[in-house]
Formats: sequence, structure tokens, C-alpha cells
Amino acid sequence: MAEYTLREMMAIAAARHIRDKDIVFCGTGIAMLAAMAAKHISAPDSVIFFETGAIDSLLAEVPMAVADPRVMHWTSVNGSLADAFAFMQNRSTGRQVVGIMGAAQIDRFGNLNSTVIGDYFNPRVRLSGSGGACDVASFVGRTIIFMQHEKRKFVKRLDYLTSPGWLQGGGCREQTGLAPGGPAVVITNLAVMAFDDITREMYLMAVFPGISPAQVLDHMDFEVDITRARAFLPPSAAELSTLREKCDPQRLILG
Amino acid sequence: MAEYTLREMMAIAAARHIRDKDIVFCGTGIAMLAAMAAKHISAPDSVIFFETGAIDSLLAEVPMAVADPRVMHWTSVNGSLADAFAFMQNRSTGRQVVGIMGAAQIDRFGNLNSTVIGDYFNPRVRLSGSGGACDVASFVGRTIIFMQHEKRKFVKRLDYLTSPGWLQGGGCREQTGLAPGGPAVVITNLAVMAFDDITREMYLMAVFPGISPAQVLDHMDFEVDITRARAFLPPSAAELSTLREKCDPQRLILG
Amino acid sequence: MKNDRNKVMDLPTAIRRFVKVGAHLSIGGFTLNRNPMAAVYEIIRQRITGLHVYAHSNGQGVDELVGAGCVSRLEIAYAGSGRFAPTGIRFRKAVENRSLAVEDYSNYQMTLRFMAGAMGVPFLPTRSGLGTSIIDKWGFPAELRKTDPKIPNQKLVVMENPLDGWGDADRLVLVPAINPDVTILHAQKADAQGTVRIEGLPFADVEQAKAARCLIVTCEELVDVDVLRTAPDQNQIPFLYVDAVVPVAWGAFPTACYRHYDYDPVYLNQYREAAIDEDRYRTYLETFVYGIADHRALIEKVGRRRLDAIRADTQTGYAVNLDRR
Amino acid sequence: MKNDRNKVMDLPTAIRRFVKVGAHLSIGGFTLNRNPMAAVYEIIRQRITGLHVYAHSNGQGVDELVGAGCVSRLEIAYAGSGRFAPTGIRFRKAVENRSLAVEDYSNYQMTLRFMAGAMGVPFLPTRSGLGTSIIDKWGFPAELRKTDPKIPNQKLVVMENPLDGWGDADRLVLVPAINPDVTILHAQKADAQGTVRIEGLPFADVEQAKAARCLIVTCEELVDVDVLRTAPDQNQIPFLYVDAVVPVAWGAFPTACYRHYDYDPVYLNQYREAAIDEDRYRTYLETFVYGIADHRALIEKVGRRRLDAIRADTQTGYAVNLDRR
Repeated sequence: MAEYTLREMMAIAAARHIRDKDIVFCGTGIAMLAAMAAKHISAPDSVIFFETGAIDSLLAEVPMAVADPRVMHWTSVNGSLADAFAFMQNRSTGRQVVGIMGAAQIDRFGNLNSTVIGDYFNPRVRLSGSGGACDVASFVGRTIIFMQHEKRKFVKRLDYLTSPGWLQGGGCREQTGLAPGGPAVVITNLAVMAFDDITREMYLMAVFPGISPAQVLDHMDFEVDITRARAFLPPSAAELSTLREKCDPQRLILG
Repeated sequence: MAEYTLREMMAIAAARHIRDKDIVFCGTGIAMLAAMAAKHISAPDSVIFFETGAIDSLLAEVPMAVADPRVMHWTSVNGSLADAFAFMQNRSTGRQVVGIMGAAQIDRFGNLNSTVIGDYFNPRVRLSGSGGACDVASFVGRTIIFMQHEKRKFVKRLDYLTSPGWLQGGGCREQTGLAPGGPAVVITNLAVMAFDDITREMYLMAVFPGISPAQVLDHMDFEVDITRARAFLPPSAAELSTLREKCDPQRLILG
Repeated sequence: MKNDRNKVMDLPTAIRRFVKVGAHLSIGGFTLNRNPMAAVYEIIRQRITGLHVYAHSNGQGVDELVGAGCVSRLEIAYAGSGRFAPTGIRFRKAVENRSLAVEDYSNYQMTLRFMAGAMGVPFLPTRSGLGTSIIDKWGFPAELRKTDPKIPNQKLVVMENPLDGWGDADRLVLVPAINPDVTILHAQKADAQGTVRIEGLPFADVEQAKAARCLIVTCEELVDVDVLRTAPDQNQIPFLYVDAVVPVAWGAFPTACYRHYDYDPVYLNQYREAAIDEDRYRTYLETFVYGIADHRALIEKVGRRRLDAIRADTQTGYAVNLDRR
Repeated sequence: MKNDRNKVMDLPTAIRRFVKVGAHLSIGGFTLNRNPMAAVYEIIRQRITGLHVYAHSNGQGVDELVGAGCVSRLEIAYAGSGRFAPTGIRFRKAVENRSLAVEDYSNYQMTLRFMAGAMGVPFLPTRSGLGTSIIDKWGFPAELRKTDPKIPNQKLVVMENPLDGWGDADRLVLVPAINPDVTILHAQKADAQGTVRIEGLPFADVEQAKAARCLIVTCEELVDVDVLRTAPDQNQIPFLYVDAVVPVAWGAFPTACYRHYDYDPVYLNQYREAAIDEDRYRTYLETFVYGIADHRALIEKVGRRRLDAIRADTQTGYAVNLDRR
């Protein structure tokens, strides 16, 4: 069986959730790798675009930020921030978009915190803030979320709700006035989590090789349904070589 | 004394009200000629711009519409309609703008109608409608208005208020929520009218050669103060040659 | 799908597929410039009626659609073509004989309405129009607004500034978003995937394009993807918004297409002369629209001499010294 | 006057004239791209303090202004520089030790706030942020908002849709307009009169420029008016908005300037290393900002070898195969 790192598996796990013809919003890092990998493997007609306004960049080299000059080359249009977010808020185009994002904290309904740890007015750790995350989470058809699986990150109560997921669950998101759609999956270093179609509560969808459902629960501050858990199909040699050779030969992100 | 037509005199009368460094919004026709003439005569640093988004066009030939390709050549920026109107609504840039406009009807406070003659729901004559006129009249620092001096055009009550002047006079315009500024002068085939600083009511400012204040009143459906009227200084040979040779050699607008 | 790689199709197909009877339509261009005239004439030829048209000052194309009886409702800011027709002649007749329902806005209000549609918000605010009849007089009957889910219940809403007078504004006009079923525009360049480059003033074409559920782009030149991707700063519409790409040379004729050709004063004057008289107008329609196979046939009918006269000068982008009387 | 014909001046003069103590400031660029770094370093050198800064994700420049103690209030969406500093280190320290008052928004909300300022409306609506802490938690104390006329009384307002649910929206977030006292941005090209051409992504520079009362443009190349006027479709900012034009080669260094140079990983890594330690950071400021006459001196200090390494490839616009670890 092929050797691979955790980061590689996570990137591929995310790539597998990107469908052909999806319009993929991504930030930097592993999210961008997942989007690039999907384009090379399973979703050749997926289109990558960035909140900075670059649409369908060539990405001959992996960008280090969404404003990296590497996203500006060979695009369809070099638009503005206003254009990029309008594209996502616009109902007919926005619902075709899948957003890939990460955060410091997540709750059972997929709401995210990337602003502060501790009291907002008396922070223990101040983080970068929303950037475009709140906008994407508010607008697009579905989101794929990357998380480190730790008790302090899968929390009962967020210190700050930066990006809306399913809010308090059920129909709460629509009632609040947000666009239909929301978090689809959470990809961690241990497993893949999904959300119930009715209650919108997080459940364990798949565990990575060598990980037990119990271990997953040990790394969370709240309980989730583990009865639907199945084993995760490991990355294939083909998937791995594409990721390594086509997406990040310098291993800037894979490390 | 130099020979000249009425249209020539009106164009020059308007040009004289354009100050150097004014940013001049104009439509087609005689307004555009006035703006071009001012640039050649008294206001070399005035800038002409069009609602279509063209800023500081070269205007080697007189445009037949604000979307004429002749306005697109040698501009500072070829912007959009959104850009052009935002420039005027923006307080710091908008107050520097002088708008030149015309209409089918005007009332004593400089409000204009370019939409309909008769009942809006049962029109005797349907006109083109606002276009950008309502926007310009709502936004800019001051406006210069061209009118034919006729009873049916200087009316007690407009059939439709397309473009706001001083509304009901006094402080009414600001109270309604419009930007400070409004109609400065009305240039007709008989005279130049202005507006009182306090009451915002129209008064006779100057009469053209051979015209008496009484004659002006005969061509209006409402009374105005004629006690401030002075004689209008006829176009000079220099003004006329500039207008004829530099602005409209083909006499497309001068006729 | 908006991200198919090849969206090229012919004009009759594109119009038949996307412009249905009663469709809500917007067309690009401004007065006598870059109207998608080939598409307009094809709509007339296909005798598509009951259209609800949204326009700022889109000009010649709107007057021809109205004249041919394709339009039943029109939301518009300015119906004219500059010096050639300060008020659209067929528009004026249609309004005066009650065959056309009209709702009046200003150019900026219409621009903001398209922008709101493109942005996915229900309205945008402006100061324009406060104190005018545009606020008070609603052209569409209240019942129509209440019963037709495709148009908002209000023409517009005047609102006090909820931010305690922030921005020196006490009061604002909220104009409702427009999302046309289809927008048609004519551009200088497009590739098969649908990336679009407009040269010269874009007017409100980009906002109209992004607000539409379906977008048809006719273009002077269908170019290789490399041409547009080597200078993406100059492209305005990403292929993700586009449904159909239709190459049509002289596709804006008789209106102008910057850097390609000027408007044709002969055609526009002849149109005005025809438009004022019912018989002459019927003859015009027969001779120049119904009686003609497609736009190429119209261009051939116009003839080399007139086309050469309006060909754009490479330096200025228009026909220098063209006789425009 | 905004329409003087020659607005060229040197950087110290432009900063001294337009950036006063306590000024409300916005800078162009995004994370590690096209920040007006020469201007940022000059502001630090002139020890201008008490700045109220508006930023979406403006990145490196903001972190350096904060680190040098120039900023007392910051309204921001994202404080970081991509992979080099996911959270701005000096920003984080300043917030955690309470020396900086922060108000959080999203990137789109900040973009809309600049757009509202540019458009001359008090607010723009969006769906973004409904149900989040961005709505509930206000960083600036209510008293501050009430007493300071330069900021609105509300961080934002949530409003029911007054158009009967038009656009499938029940509720909207109205974000207040920003009109900075001064905006500073770095562009590839400008002429003496102030027409500006940005190459590559413009980010929100155009909205920030048009929203500002005063606008300083630093540029890589000061070009003849003909260069920009022969292709006006490619220019974004008309001279009518511009107050000062300042030619500064490498003016965005150490951030990138598309088609001219890439970001400098060496400098950005060295900055991060310095920023985490107070002593090292003081040394950094002395060595690279205070102890240096001007941007040219910094560029000379950086040296030919590193500059050559980040020089942009003419085809792609960035430094191909640059070692970016």
C-alpha cells in the first residue's frame, strides 16, 4: 500500500468531495492543494477562484496567499474583491460554489471561529479574523471544512461565531436570512464528519485507517453520532503522485 | 458688431457660466458645444465628462450622443455608468460638478419635466424620460439649464417632475434629503434667468439684445422679478470664431 | 452549464433557446452604441412577443423591439437615440396609444437595479429622485405588481437613514434588484468558453450580464482563449456567467462598435423617416427585418460603400470625418 | 485642486501634507501584494501616531504600522500575510496587550463600506454575517461611537427587507460607509496629472481611492500622459480623484508588484522572526526603518542579489521558481 502523510490524506479526502463543474472557492494552504488535486484527478471541469477576484488561474506554482501574484496569471478575468464576493452572494452563481475553509474552533452545527480565543473584549489569543470566511459561509452552496481534531477545537460553545454554519441547527439558517446551503463535511486529522440532513447536527461519517470512532470522540468536547461511521478509503498511488508532482513539487504546503 | 445666430449666443451664454477647473457634466447638443467652447475660451482647466463614463475625452469631433464613440477616444478612464453617477453622488467630487441640461417644462423653482406632457397615465405627448437628468439634478453642485422661452414651457405647475431643482423653494431641497446646490441659471432664446439666494425663486437676470423684460414675461406662464435685469453682453468675435471653428465646424449642432 | 468549455452556437438557436414569449429581457449598449442589433432583429423575425424589457438608455434596439410589437412592458430611464431621435418614435407611439406599459426610473436608478441583481441583494440605496414624480407616480398598476411574482410589490421605497444621518443623508430611495431571465449584449471579443472583452465604454453591460439568469453574448470576433487570457486585466465578464457565445460580424449595426465601426447615419435617418409613418414602417420591417434571412443578409443589403464609410479608424476607434447629418 | 495638471511630489512631502496625527487612513493592496510599503515606512519614520486605520486584508503594511505604534484604532477583516504570518504578529500583540482598539468586519463588509463611501451613500446592504458575532459584538465602546463624529453611532444595522421579501431576502445587514481622510495606494503606472493604471488584481484599491477625501498614489513608473490615454480601458482611477503622485521604484517592497517584482520571502521571514521578540523588533525598526533615509536606501541595503531573485518574469508576472520557503 502506498505511503502517505496525514496532510496528503486530508488534501485528498477534501479533493474527493469536489464534483466536476463545481466552482471552488479556496484560501491558501491545504485547501488550495485540495482544489488543485481535484482539478487534476476527479473534477477536470471544476473552476478555482479566489476572494481576491482571480477566476480560473493557471496556478503553475502554488500560491502562498490568495493575493499571491501566482493567482493573477492566465485567468479568465482579474476582477476585484467586490466582483468576487458579489459572484458568491448572487443566488444563481453562488449556489454552484463550494467553499473550502478552516478555523480555530468549530461547534456541533459547523459554525466556525477564526477571530479570538477567550473573551472577545479580553482575549487570551487574538486570531486573524474573518477575512472572507464569514462571507463565503454566508453565501455559497456548500462548504468543506478543515480542522485539527482536538477537544479545544471541537467545542460546545464557540468563543466567537465568525462564520455561520447551520447556526442552531434545523431550519435556523434560512430563518436567519442566510442563503440555502451550508457545511457539508469536516475533514480532520482523524476522520471525516458530516451533518444530518434534518437536524444539521455533526456526525461521524468516516474514520481514517487505524483510527477508532471512540478515539475520535476522545478528541471532541461534544458527543456526535458514530453509528453511521464507515472506514475511509486510503489515497491511491495515482492520487498521491498527482498531488505530489502536479500540485506541490516544492512541498511548500505538504511540508 | 459680429453677426451670430441665437443658438450661437445661447451656447456662449452658457459657456460664460463655466468656471475654470469646473467639472462639466453635459449631454448632447448645445450643452456639449457650450462645454467645448468654455474649454477653449475661459476655462482651459475645466474637465468634460459624460454620464456614460467617459472622463476628459479629447472630442476631436462633436458627439451626436453621450454614447458616441467620439467620447471614448483619449480619455483618462473609460468607466461605466455606475462609475459616472457615483462620481456625482460622492459628496467631495460631486460638488465640483456643474451639470448642463434641458427640458420640456420648467417651473419657478427650476424643477424640470422631460417625461410627459399631459397626464402621466393618459399622455398627450410622451417624451424620452429622465435618462441621467434626475440623477445629475439630484447630485451636483450647480446646474445650467437650457430652455426655449414659451408660455407652455415656463409653467405654473409641471405635468411631471423629472429632475429636482429647488423643489418648493427656500430650504425645501435640503429638507427633502438632496445634496446642497441646485439650478444656477436658465439660458433661453430671450434671456438669462437666475434664482434668488433665499427664496430660490426664478428672476430675470439678463435680457438678450433687442429683447425687453416685458417681452420675456409675455413668454412665461408665471411672473418673475424683472427689477434685477441687466443687458446681456453680446458674443465677441473671438468667442464666435472659437465656437464655429474649434467646436462645430460641420455645424452639426449649430445648424 | 455555465462552465461548459464550448458555448458557441448560431443566433437563431440562441434566441430560440433562451428568449421565450413573455421573457424578462435586458439588452446591452447605450443609445446608438453597441446595441446587440443582430439579436434584436432575430427576436423580431422569430416574432417573440410579450417581452418585459429592462433598459436604462439602451436606445435603438429597444425602439425597434417596441416598434415590432415584441414588448408589452418596459422599465426604462431614457427612450431615445441621441440626435437621431431625441425621443424614440415607435416608443412614443406605443405609449400614446396605450399598447405599452411603462415604468419610469433614472439612468442611475436602473444601473443600481442591475447592480443589485448582480450582487444578490434585494435593493441598493441612492439619493437620486427624492422629491420627484419618479417616486410618486407608479406606471404599473398596483394589482399587476401584487399578482405578478416576477416583479416587486413596490416600484421603490423611500426610507429614513437608519444610521442616524450618517453620510449627511436623512432619507434614501431604495431601488429594487432586477434579475432578467436573459440579457443579450454585443462585445468586440469573446472566446468559445465565454470570457468576454468589451472595448471602449462598457456602459452597464457588465452589471446587466451578471444580473441575468441567462446570458447571450454576440461578438465581432470569436478569439482563441490565449488572446484573452494573456491580458485578463482587459476582460470584464468571466465565462462563468455566460450561456451562449454567438459570433456575428457587424452585430451591432446600425449602432456603433468601438474600434470596429461607427453608427450608420444613413440607416438611422432612414429608420426615423420610416418610423413616423405606419405604412413606411411596415415596409421598413418587411424590407429590412422579416424579408431578410439573417444579419449577414442585412449587411450585404447595406453594401460595401456604406460599410466602408463607417469603418473605424484604427487610431481613434471611430470613422473620422464621417458625414453624420 | 483635484484637477491640477501636475501632482508629482516626493514622498516625505506627500505624507507630511496629507497624513496628519490621528488621521483616518486606508492603504491599498492585499496581504503580501501591492501594499504601499514605501509610504508605510515613511509614515513610521515621520512618527505619525493616533491613526484610525480601515483595512480589509491589507496585510503587511497594516502590521508594520501597528507594530511601530502609529495606529490607535483599527477596523479590519483579516490581519495576516498568508503563509508568512497567518495572524499578524504585531497586530496580535497589540490587541492582546490592549494598546489597539479593534472593530471586526468581513472582507466583503469592508469592501462594501469603501464602496458606499465612494458612491456617496451612507450604507450598502449585504446578507453576510447574519447570525454571527460580527453583528452582536461591537469592539468600539458605545460612548466612543456617540462622541466621535468621524465614526457612525452603529457598527452596523440589521434590517428587515422593506421590499416584501423581494430577492428571497427577509433580513439584511447594512454596513456604514467609510470616507477616509486619506487613502494611499501603490500602482504600476500613473501620469503627472494623476490617471492611474493598476496591473493584475486591483483588490479594493479603486473603491478605497474613490472613498477617500485625499488620495496619494505611489507608482513604479511615472509615465507620459500619452501612454495611459492611448489605452484608457486599462486605467482604473481618473485623475479627478488624485491629490498626489509619487514615483517610487520598488515602492511595494517587500510585498509584490505584479509584472515588476515578487514578494521577498527573505524579508518577510526575517520580519516574522523579528516581530515575535521585542528586542529583535526594536532592532528591526532601527535597522530597516528609522535608521534609513528613504525607500531607495532600503532597496540598496537589500541588495542587487535579492532584488534579482524576485524580479518578475515578463510572461507570468512573478518570479518563476523563486525559493519561497
